[in-house]
Amino acid sequence: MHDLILYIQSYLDSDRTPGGAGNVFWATVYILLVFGGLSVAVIAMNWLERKILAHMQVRLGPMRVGPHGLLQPIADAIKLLLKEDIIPAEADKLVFWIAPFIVVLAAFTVFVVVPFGPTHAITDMNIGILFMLGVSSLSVLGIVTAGWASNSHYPLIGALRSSAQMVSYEVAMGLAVLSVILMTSLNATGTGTLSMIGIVQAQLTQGEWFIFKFFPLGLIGFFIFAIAMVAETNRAPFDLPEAESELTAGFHTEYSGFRWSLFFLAEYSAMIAVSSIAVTLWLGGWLRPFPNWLSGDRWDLVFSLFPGITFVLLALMCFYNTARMPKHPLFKIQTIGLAGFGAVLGLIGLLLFWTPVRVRVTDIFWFAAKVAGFMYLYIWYRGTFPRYRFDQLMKVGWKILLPMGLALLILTAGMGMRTELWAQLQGVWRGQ
Amino acid sequence: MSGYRSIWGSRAGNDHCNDPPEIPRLADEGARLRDDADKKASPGGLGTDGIRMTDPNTLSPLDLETPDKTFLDANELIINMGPQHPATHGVLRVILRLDGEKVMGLECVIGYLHRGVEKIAENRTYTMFNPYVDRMDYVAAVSNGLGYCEAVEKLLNVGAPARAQYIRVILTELNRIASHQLWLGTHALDIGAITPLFYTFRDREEILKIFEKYCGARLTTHAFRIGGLQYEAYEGFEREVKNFLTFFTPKIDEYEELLTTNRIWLERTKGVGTISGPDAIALGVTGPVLRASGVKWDIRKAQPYANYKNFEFEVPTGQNGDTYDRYLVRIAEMRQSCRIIEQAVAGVPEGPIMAKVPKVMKPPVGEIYHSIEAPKGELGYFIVSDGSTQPYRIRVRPPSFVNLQALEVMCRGQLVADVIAVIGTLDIVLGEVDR
Amino acid sequence: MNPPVATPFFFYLLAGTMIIGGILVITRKNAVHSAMALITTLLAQAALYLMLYAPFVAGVQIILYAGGIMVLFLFVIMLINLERNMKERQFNRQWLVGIATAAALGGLFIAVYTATTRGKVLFPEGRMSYVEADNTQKIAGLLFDRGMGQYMFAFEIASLLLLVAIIGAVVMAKKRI
Amino acid sequence: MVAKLKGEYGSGIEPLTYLGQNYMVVDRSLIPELLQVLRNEEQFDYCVDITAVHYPKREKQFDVLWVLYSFARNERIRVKTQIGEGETIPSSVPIWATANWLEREVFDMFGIKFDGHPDMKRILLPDGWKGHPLRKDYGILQQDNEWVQINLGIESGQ
Repeated sequence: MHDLILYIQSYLDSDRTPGGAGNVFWATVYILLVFGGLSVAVIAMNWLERKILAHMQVRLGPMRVGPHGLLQPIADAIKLLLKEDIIPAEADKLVFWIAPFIVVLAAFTVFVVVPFGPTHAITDMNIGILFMLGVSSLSVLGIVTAGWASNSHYPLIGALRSSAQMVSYEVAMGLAVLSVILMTSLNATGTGTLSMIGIVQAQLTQGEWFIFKFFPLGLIGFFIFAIAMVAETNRAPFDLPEAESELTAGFHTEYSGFRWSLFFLAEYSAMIAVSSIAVTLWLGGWLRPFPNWLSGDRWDLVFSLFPGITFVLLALMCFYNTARMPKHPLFKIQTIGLAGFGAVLGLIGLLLFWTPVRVRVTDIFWFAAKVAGFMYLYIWYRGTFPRYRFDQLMKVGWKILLPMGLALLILTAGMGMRTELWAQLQGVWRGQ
Repeated sequence: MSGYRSIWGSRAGNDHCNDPPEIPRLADEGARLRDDADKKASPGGLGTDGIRMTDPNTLSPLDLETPDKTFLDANELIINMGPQHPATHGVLRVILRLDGEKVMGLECVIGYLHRGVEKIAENRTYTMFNPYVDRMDYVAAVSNGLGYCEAVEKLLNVGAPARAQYIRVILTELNRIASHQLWLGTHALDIGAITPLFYTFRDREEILKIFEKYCGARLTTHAFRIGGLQYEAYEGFEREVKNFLTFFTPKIDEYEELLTTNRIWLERTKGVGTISGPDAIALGVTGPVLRASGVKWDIRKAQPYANYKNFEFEVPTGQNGDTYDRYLVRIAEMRQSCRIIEQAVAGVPEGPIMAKVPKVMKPPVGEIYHSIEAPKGELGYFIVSDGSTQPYRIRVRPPSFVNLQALEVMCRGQLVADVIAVIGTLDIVLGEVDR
Repeated sequence: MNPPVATPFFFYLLAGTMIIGGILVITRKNAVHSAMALITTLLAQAALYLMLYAPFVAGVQIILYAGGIMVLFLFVIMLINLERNMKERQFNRQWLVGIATAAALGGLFIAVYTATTRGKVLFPEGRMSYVEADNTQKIAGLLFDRGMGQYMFAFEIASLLLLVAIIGAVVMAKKRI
Repeated sequence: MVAKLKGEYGSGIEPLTYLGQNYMVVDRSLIPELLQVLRNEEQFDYCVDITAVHYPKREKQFDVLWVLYSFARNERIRVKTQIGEGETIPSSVPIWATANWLEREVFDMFGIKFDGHPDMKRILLPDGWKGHPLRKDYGILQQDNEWVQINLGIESGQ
């Protein structure tokens, strides 16, 4: 028993990721944790999107299933699983069957390298960012084949749109990412890194998030990526492959039930994936905000209390709403449910104040908080923007983002080598 | 894009648009329209207002260049949109002929909601037919009722009393706002902005509440009777209308905040579905669509009916005749409607609300055409009376039906996404198109 | 501490996947199925690169071939006339020549292997001790380093070739620019 | 204007006014020319409506009507002509593009054919429908049961 505790402790305090340590068992545990967490995040995201969007649009959103519709995503999931799974008679059955799995596989596999903390990643690949971009670009294969296999007009147009769109925006995205990789090489050895953990550590050692690096170059790069990532995930205002007013539902028009829910799952996990790339590359990954301005042990302690405080606040919100529940026998179960939910949140919050937990969870909390910010942005976009037309979308991708990305890359390289360049210039000048 | 057809042609065997339908060509019409436009370089105007014509050479959608043929565009894709489609505003079916995503031609198939309203009219008395007109443009039921009642009144040679006229104007203009709100919400939704829909529906609710309080119905109101009104305005009617105005005027700014300067909205609507003034006139397009093309013509001003001549308001016009201008014109019309309502509420006189009309209406033999400015354009009623209690023939001149005809001209050469935008901007109601 | 991933089991698994995938590519009548098989082959190949401790090349293989080029392949396949392909005879009479050539090439490989390893074993024993962690940097060094960069010129020539291809494609597709 | 036209075409035109609305009853043979004149010379550039009325007891069963409007004169006028069963009438699509659908609807509802119309087919009713509903001899409950049975697979639409 004691050995077991030591064994677990050795991994909790390990300075390597389970993949790096080569421990298959712990890697499996992490994989289960990450994918379980991801599924929960997608479910939560589903509820949050409907609620937040509803409140932006002067309505209430789901209110019936559970208190404030909290159980709505679960009800939806059950409905989708029980729904008839229709395969059109004229569809290419094999491809139709495989397509959603390709999308889900691609969307989930990228999380292998997402760094939730210095050691909280399934593995730390040497080519982390390249792996993420490559694997996430595979999901378009699933979308294209889904559209083609449905053998119907709207899905095919949706598939063509999405393949053109994703290939186009990957270029701009890649250029923005490259500028960050150039920034990582600004150290004593002069070698950069593609590793996700390495990129965050580079920001730590350089004492600056890359969004502020070479102001405004980092910011521009971040914006290019932030636009391209919305296009890459087919979300509003770039949701042309599934533009419901034109193509009914785009590439997944013919899908239903479980298979459709796989697309849904993939879309949301892809959103989380690209947001984590953005957070890792520009927003300092798991690093807490204001590391320079509010530095010191005391501030570290204050910031490490945030996870607990957040959960306690959420719990208080639940209790407040419990108190506001209508006092009617019909609402009894709902009231109890909400109070129970609040109690659970509060307990988690209290647990997060406990030092051994607190120390190990802070990184994950900050990472998740930043990603959650992006998720909110996604919802906000959807509530605000109309949809781009296809030619305009291409114009933005190729004529605006791509040249900006190229210029950004050159400028970043120039800024990184400015002392050398300056010395060379002086040499030329002196030589004359 | 070759090969589209080959995929559809044989593999999508049971698709009902397998056989490419014949799409009528407007080509020779186009040449003629352009000739007309050239001829009418300086057309006459409506007195001082005049008709502001746009340059037909640059804006006519009919003179599209034919794209160079490459090996990719040997075949065209025929795609069927509707009658069940989220963006066709009902049961409109549009058959698109596409080259890639570019629309090479389209044909509207209508009639899915045909109920034979004109035939029904011939078998009902004048009074009995009144509720039926509400079911045509069900979004602007009050306007329909106004047009019908006034037409029959004209035929009977009676006039509604002044008080009734004022209340009619208030309700009709409220209904115009409601109609435009519904248009704005759905149009924005088509273009992908989902939020305005809920804003407009929130505010439309207030109008519907007034209707409900006045006559018990929200949508198909049957608010007016031949000869005036059946119900006296309820207690506090004027106050509630005034309250609505103070509530609603800032809301228009709210809509505009969301859309008017939104870059994506501008890109999606500017230069999309352009129709020049002469083309619009030739195609019989009326209402905001015509005004957005620069023709300042509003029946409320040109041939005032009811008591519109008592009110001061402007007729907003656009310049380019594109989707954005139509949006601006309708937004401006909402403001003008507010203005009219404000004046009308302030001036509602006391008095009777019903003229002396016989219980059994037997208009003398004769025929009459009466038209009003409905929210969607010129709504006309042509009534033939044979002296009996039932109309011999009632013809409804539906604005949506005629405006929808312009869809092909406005869409040719645009992209699929623009077709959606143009269907939205035409503001059609299928109940009225199909009758 | 770090158990080797490059076990013979994985090698044979991936190699088998590649060969089956390759055969499927040329035997499927439906071009989309062929493309899917090709993607499988390319992904297996990327995994083989990983086993060779060349993660960078593996990543590039995924992002370029599987993610980029195959998407464009599929894009084009959807636009071409599938019906005609289904009816056409799939192989012409050159298949005999093809098999002969393949057999000759295979024989040559085996001959060279057995000759160099002097008939002992087909595969070298033990494994090379490349450090996985700086593979990317090594490649960059080979390409761009002032001291040891040898392939800069070849690399740039290749990129120039691609540029020419892009311009050619644009000119061919669009008569008027 | 009316006087001028009257002078030009003589007895073919009978200008009338009812309740302040001007209309003229025109001989069938004058229709194509007259519409052209109204459009080009009298500036009636907006064709509001085209419709028909059925009088089964008359020898010439149908009234065909054009409701015209002139933006320049701010004036409406109705042109009316009588045609018999089976007779055709020249299409005014070359004069007003808007006539396209309006004429199709008249054809659909009354069975009056317009010569030279680019696409003379039914518009509101399905293509294979039998009968023209706005004729007086078409009952209000009447339907093309054959069409209903074939296309909808039900016994009757009632």
